[in-house]
Amino acid sequence: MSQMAALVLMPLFGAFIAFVLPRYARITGITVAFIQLGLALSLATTIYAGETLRLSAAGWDPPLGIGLYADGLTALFLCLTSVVGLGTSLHAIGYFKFDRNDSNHNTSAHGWWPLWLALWAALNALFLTEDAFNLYVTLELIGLAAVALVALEAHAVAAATRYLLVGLLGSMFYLLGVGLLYALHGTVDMKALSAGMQPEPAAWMAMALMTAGLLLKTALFPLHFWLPPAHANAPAPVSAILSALVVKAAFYALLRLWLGPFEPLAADLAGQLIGILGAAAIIWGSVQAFMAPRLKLVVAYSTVAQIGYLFLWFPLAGSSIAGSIAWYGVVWLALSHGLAKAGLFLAAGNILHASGHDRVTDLAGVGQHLPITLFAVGIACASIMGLPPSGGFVGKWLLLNAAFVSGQWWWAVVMLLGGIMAAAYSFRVLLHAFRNKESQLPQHRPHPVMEWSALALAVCAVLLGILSAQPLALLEVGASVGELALTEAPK
Amino acid sequence: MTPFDWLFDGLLGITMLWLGLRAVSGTVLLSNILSFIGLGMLMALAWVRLSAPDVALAEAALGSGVTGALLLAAFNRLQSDKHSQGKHHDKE
Amino acid sequence: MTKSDPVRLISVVLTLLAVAVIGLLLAWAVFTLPEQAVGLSSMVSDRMPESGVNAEVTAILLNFRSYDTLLELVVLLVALLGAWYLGKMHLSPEDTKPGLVLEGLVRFLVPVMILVTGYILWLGSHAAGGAFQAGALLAGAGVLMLVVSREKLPLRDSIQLRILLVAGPAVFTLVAGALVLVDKPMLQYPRQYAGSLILLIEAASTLTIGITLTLLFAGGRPHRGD
Amino acid sequence: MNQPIWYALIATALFCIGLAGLVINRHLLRRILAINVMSTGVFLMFVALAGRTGALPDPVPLAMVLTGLVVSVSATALALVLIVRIQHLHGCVEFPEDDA
Repeated sequence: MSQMAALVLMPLFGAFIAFVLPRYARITGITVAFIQLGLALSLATTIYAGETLRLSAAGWDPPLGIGLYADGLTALFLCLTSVVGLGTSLHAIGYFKFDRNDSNHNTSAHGWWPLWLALWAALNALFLTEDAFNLYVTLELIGLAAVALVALEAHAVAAATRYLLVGLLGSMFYLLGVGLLYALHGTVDMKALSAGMQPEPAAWMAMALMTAGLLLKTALFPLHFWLPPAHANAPAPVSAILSALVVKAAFYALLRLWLGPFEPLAADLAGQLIGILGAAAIIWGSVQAFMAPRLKLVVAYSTVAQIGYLFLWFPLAGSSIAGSIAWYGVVWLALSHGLAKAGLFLAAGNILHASGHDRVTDLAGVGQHLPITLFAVGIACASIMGLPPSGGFVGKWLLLNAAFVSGQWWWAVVMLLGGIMAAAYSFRVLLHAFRNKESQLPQHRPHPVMEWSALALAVCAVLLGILSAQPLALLEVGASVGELALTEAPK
Repeated sequence: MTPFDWLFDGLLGITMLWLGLRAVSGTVLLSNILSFIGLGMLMALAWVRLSAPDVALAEAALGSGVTGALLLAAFNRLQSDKHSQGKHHDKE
Repeated sequence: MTKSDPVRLISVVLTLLAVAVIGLLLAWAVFTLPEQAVGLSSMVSDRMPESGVNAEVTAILLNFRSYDTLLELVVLLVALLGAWYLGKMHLSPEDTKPGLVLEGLVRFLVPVMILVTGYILWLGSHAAGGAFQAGALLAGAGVLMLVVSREKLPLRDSIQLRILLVAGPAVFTLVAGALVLVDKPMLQYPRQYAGSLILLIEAASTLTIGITLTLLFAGGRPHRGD
Repeated sequence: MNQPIWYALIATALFCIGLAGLVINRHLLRRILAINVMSTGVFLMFVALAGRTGALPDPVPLAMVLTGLVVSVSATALALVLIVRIQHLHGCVEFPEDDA
């Protein structure tokens, strides 16, 4: 129980220390990161034993107070956050250090730790909350911290501002929906809301507003326009956090709402519509990724495409068996995409750092000088393409299964097409990078920890496929969709 | 609710809408900002009407006062920056 | 950007149409809300004696839903950090010097405002008021001082200033952490200390809010002091 | 129609005005104002609907509005600092890409 409180309070306190005593910011950040991993794992172990946890923040039970709740889904997202968080924090040691003379990078080196730790606290708070209004506060906190992190890169200020305005718009939609829900039910506790929800105009409106706001924050096509500039221009560790965790947080909120309060309202038509947008995101994002001139932009558009897969759950959720398979599938995709994409962005950052640019056509020589980084790119791409035995493969395989079980085979076509296109943009990058070049050594050699952290995260994405049995069992704890019908996940 | 109450609420609401419109339209930036500050003031009044005086106080202080001060400060900064840069043409 | 091309006109018209549809749907939702409203009024008033304060909104903000307030203070801090790391604050040199009258007025006003801040803060436990209103007022005093005597304002980047900037959320977090350590749910105040703890948190938050808003008004990070 | 519903309708209208203003305007300061008009509408909706419960309004939505106000002031402050920086870098207070 106390892990739940500590998961939020500890990074918060770390953020304060990192701001007040910048000299100790790095050691504070790394310490907090390791402790967070321990806390998340211990919470996961408790839940793995089969019980879901509830905690009343401030000791007042909902609906008067704010309820915190943790089940298998929460635990997996907390673990994802702590693994990605630790890897990125380690990477940041090297990344935010180079060039002590450059005053801009010095500022960003100081800004990274307090903002990132505050963001980490907000992410954990979002995963743990069971209160629709508290969710709004955590969303805003995540949004502002993410924007401030993007703005650490001087030339990304415009992208950061666009990101901020879009995030605020999404929050306003969400908050108006919360207001309607409170007017209807006199509570914002999601558990109580789930029990009392009835189909009526105000409830539909609340669902539409909150879903629209969160879709904007998740960057579902065609609301994705703000994502590529922000993710591609931010400092590499920030890009990794944004793509791996921040976007997933909004998706997590959607999952919680659609499986909780909005479950009785969910209409087939709305699900199909969201599914079509998801399919469009896969195609559009992949095409853009293939054409993007810069490596980080390729990776950012790949995020747009991969987010599309997550929304294929909505049209499949209608039927019970297919719905539960699809649910496990998208959670798996979200987790493995988080790990793989974090590794990929960190690796892209290393390449940018070493060669001073990340033009895809000029990547020749990377394989000679940065073999570990290139290996990380390859492994991460394998998971994003969905090659066995990676976590991405397990997720896509489950989702394909769900599409066939429900008889909606056309989603399977989109998924396969998306896989082929992912292979296309991945190999475009890899082919350029593997070319040898008679060349000088790179300008800046990345710190070894930068290379190894990228590789470690990419390897974790593959491990998620090989060692999927326990995590899948963990996901079943407290899941409202029922157990996974086919437990024979491919090895 | 007396007819006077209705008249008051009706006028207040319509004035708020008018100020809201003026805050986002037109070509004079300063009048946009001032309209928004006025909207905040009237909003506080509306909340007093809805018997919520404590949030009305907060709206007057934060929503109208602090936000207004921040907006005006940013406006000043934009203007003086524009003058000091000089060469850029004004897109307004 | 006064392009009057048809594409822009069409997109404006379409936007207005879409917004009108959203508005009509919202109005429909508002009209169909049930007559008999439900809420937490009675639950709040039942629990007031245990809350440690007498004003309902303060009880909700600092006791029943204090977790929201903690995160909200962090939101304010993060907004400041965003401005802080974007660059040093620059006060534009062209500002006209204020007249003697204004300066004298401010010398009189600022101490009064600080006194009233304390009063509003204290009032918060009984009636309309509390940390946020008080903090806004304190910021008002700070802004006045900033406008009039820009050189003399004791805002320099120092460890003391940084401590003040995190004081509100840090005290809040420390209280929460201490309660977790003694095996209470986070932020469940012991009954007899509830009032004092709330006052402590509010006082720290008022200071933090006031200084933070003043700095945001000034545009971010002050110059380093010696 | 009664007093809370009237104000709730005003809130709806303000939300829509802000939304339209956000999409249509190009100048970033005006866009920030538009978002603030939207949030004003949302807060008015909370307060108005809280007034339906009886003589005294429900304090819980009022407390939420106070929280929301601080969040919105914070976000506005950050946005303003960012647009001042944008003008400094790009010479105008619009998104550079919008010109395309």
